[in-house]
Amino acid sequence: MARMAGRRVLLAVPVLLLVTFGVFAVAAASPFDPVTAYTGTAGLTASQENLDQIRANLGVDQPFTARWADWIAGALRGDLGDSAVLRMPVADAVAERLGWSVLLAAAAFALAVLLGTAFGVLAARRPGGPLDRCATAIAYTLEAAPAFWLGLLAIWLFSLQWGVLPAGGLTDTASDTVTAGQVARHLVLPAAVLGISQLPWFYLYVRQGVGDALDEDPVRGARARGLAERTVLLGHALRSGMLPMLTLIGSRVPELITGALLVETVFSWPGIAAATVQAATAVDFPLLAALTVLATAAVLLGNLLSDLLYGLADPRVGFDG
Amino acid sequence: MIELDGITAGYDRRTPVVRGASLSLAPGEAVGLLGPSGCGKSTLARVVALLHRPEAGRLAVDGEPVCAWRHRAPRRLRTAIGVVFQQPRLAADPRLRLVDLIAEPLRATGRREGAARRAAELAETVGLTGELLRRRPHEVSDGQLQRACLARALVLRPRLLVCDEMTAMLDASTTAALVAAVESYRAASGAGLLAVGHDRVLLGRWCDRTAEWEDVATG
Amino acid sequence: MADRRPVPFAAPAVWRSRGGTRRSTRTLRIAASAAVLVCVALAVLVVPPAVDLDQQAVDLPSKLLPPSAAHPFGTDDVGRDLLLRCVYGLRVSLVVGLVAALAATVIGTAVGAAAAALGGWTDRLLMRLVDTFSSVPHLLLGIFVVAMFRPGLWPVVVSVAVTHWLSTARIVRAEVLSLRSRPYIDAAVSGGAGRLRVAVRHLLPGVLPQAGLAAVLMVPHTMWHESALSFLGLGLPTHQASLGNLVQTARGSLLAGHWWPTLFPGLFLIVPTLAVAGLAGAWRERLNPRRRAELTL
Amino acid sequence: MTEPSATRPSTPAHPSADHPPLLEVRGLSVRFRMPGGRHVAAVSDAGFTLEAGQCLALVGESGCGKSVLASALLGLLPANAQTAGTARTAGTELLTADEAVLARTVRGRLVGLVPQSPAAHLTPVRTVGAQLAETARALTGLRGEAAARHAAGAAERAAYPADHLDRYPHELSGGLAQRAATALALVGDAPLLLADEPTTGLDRDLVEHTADELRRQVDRGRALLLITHDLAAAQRTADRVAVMYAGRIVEIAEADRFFGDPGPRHPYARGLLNALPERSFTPIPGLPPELGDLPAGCAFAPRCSKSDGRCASQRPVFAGGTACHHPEGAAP
Repeated sequence: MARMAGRRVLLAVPVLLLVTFGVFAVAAASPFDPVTAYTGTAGLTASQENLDQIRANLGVDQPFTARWADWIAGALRGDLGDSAVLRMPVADAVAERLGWSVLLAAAAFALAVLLGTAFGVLAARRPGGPLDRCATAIAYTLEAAPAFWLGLLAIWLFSLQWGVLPAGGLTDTASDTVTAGQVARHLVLPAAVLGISQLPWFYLYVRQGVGDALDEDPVRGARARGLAERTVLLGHALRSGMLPMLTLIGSRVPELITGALLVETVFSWPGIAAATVQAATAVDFPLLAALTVLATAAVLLGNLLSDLLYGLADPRVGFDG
Repeated sequence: MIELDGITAGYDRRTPVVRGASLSLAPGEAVGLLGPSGCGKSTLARVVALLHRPEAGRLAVDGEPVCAWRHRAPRRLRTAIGVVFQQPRLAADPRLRLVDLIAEPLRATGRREGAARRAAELAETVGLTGELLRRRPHEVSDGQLQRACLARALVLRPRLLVCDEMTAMLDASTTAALVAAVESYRAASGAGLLAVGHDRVLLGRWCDRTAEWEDVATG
Repeated sequence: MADRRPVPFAAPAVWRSRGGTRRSTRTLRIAASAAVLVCVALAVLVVPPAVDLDQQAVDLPSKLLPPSAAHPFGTDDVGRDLLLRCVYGLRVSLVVGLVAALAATVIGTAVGAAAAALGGWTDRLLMRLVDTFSSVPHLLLGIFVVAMFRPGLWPVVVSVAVTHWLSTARIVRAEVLSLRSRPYIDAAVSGGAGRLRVAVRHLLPGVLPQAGLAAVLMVPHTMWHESALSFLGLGLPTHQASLGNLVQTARGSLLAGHWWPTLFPGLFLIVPTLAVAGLAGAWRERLNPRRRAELTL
Repeated sequence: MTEPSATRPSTPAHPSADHPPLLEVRGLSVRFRMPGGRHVAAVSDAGFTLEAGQCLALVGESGCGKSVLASALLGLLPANAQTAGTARTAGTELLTADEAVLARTVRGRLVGLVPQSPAAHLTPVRTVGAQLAETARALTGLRGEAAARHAAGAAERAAYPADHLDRYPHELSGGLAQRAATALALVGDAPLLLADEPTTGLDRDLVEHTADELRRQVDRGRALLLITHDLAAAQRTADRVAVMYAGRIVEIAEADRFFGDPGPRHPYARGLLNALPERSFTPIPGLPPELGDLPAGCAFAPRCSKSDGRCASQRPVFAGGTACHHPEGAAP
């Protein structure tokens, strides 16, 4: 198990290097000019040699591979460059906001997995039954609905119409201290929306997995041995039906981050994902590059987690990584 | 005339499934290869049928050493060896009707005209007639599908037939019918037969001689 | 001793069935999905030329009217009829979705088939590339590409296509690998079939349904992503209003309590997606070799 | 040809009224409702009885409805199946019992199933020992250590090695999986065992080993319904043989008379034996009929050398141990 984790971390290094290289390559190939971004409006009036001077000390005149190498060296030292839009070192920005995003993502993920499994099993028990039909219809609808659209409607319903939950942000406008109670109240809506936008995949995978397992030989053998239907469902159909869902945990992390980008923007949640959107709209390259690498690392972590879980759950699959 | 000398083959270079296998078939001779399941006799059968390149060893067909397998093997040599597999469901293209399944080798080697007629004629000899020929694999039983696969293997008049556990999944009557069809083809064409299986009584009754896996391969 | 008593010929059998029989809604789902898609096609093809709507025409007095007979979907914050804007928005989203999905499917099928056919280190290299690409969240990669190349129709299409060929590549590669190992390919080779004939006659018919299904399911997915980009202000420019843009501009009036400028563009995206999912689901059911009704003796 | 199995202990007396047979099946029919309203008659009018300490082998070509009959007895038929007739064991009517009765009183307790591909009938993600203990808890109500001991006892009775209890199903060899399946069938100490094609896909010596093991359970007083298309396995295990063709039982005979002389009375049964490589190795001409559209009269008529007008039009009644208008020899 540890061996596999170790090998995966080694494997992650080339992937992260490749991603950063790709980021710099795309930046170089694009019409984006770091100098104009850096100087902003002042650059319009500045003389040519001032611009060349800025270009030199920004190190932008070298080929992008050299700038990439510098950026990597800097990253290893913890210096990820400065963010123009947040007007602070990127490393500090990440440290400050990452916690809130992880909190939101974890809450949403737990909601999606728990509800997805529970409803998936109940629906698989009676295929074609009333619960199965309407839950699946809702799942397909939620799968098609964009997360930001769900968020906006949730704000309209829960905040504006019923005034039950706050519309966004981390704390009430009045208070300046961040208390756990307020954060919890503000977390409910975004976590619910992000969770519900991820719920359909888990529900459909568990329903399909358990449904198929109920038709196959292992369950027929369990029933033939005289086990009660509940034991057959939970001890056998669910145990082998859950396997496809475990692989899903890894592959859903990118979609979770995608959802977070949208939900944090709608609910103005002070997470890293909202910062990414601001970086993109303001074309703040250092912040954007760092966040892309961070997201990739999160996805690789997710893949490792799901493979470890799968290795634990299914003895047929070793830990050969 | 087939000669296998020191054949080593497998799906992973480090752990070959067959080591040092040697066997020879005289022209028109029927040899049974008897071995427990999982000993690699199916892999050896695929090597003889020019479908699997061995890591080491020599294979000669009618004295001519074979140095290329699968697509790289010359078409004349490939079509001279017919092969029937154990699982008819996996050995039949699910989209083709049985008559097209049997005629496919004729169409693949450019002999299009009269392919359907020749296929129906050959299907008669294995007991498949009329409406059955227009059905697709999932509409027929294992026994009927295996008869079509046998007819497909015989449609190009091969000089050697390789049967890899052809009747392992079938019941006594269908087994006897398929063996009778093979024997009538061999009587008419003088073709050789390599029958791989784990049923000593069947191979004893069907083949001229039976080779034990221990004597054929060293590991 | 065998039974002596001749068994009386069974009285007309009294048939009892144990499982409850449920009416399959399959045909209902297919009909509904097909109907929706026909309406979408009609709306997108017929309405724009028929009703020459000037996108920029502003009609301030009828600003933010709730849904009514005159304006079934109500009007937006500058008085334009939302139903027409939704149809225009759907047309733009559909174009972007189709082009991106087509590009993604072509790239994915090519990479997947090449990886499976050539095998060896090419396969490993291509799959390493696919794994790397897929470890970056799609929208993030999309945002990055659009941020660099300034928002516009083609950057959006390129960014959505570039991030979506991965799943198709994996599906095609897995399908080709599984088919290639089937004995019926060996039988074709032994029957004298050349490489091309095996590929076209046996492999392609096996792969096309799966690749086609992936392509069909890709369209709603790419439309979803385009709308996300547009909502974040990184998608299409406002004069080429896609559904995402409509929701983004509607955000202001939502906080003032007007729900319809937000609700209907979203529904216009969801309903066609459900229709595509319905048809694709029925098609996948037909493709699934283990059909429920098949008799197992 | 392997000599007929050693002389068996004399089979118990003819089933008299006061001592009802362990399993009595009368007029059992199963049909499947196909899409488009068509019906497929998988089993028609099957009737036989089975005593404790006796083995009845149900033989026939694959696809003749043997496994459907086994599923019907256990109530494991798919949703589109319809049953008729009666199947009674220990006072319980199997065909009309609802799911709850079957799960609580019949399966595992009255009827133990030894499934076809044993490894596939075990849940792949749980060890054999865990599934044995779970079955013991469900059937005997024991808990913890007592349940584990009971499970170990069942494993030992089926000759399953105790040190392999923590193995997973995919790690079992063919023979081990077979013994694990037998152990699971024995946990509830069911008087009637149902073995559905236990020897398919096994090597010849493994087939004989499995057949002998099942025979040992019968000699210990259990009844065994052995469903197989492998006549050699049937010969090693069965006291009586029932032959099934196109969903109908066409002959029931004592094993010695069936495999020895004078041999089976029904032409299909004789043809089935002659097709063995140990005998004349001659196939029965033609193909079995479609269960969806069975011919009128005797289903074997188109392939039977002795068929005449009567065979083609009138369905033979099962009498004197066979259902044929022109049976061989006299009734026993």
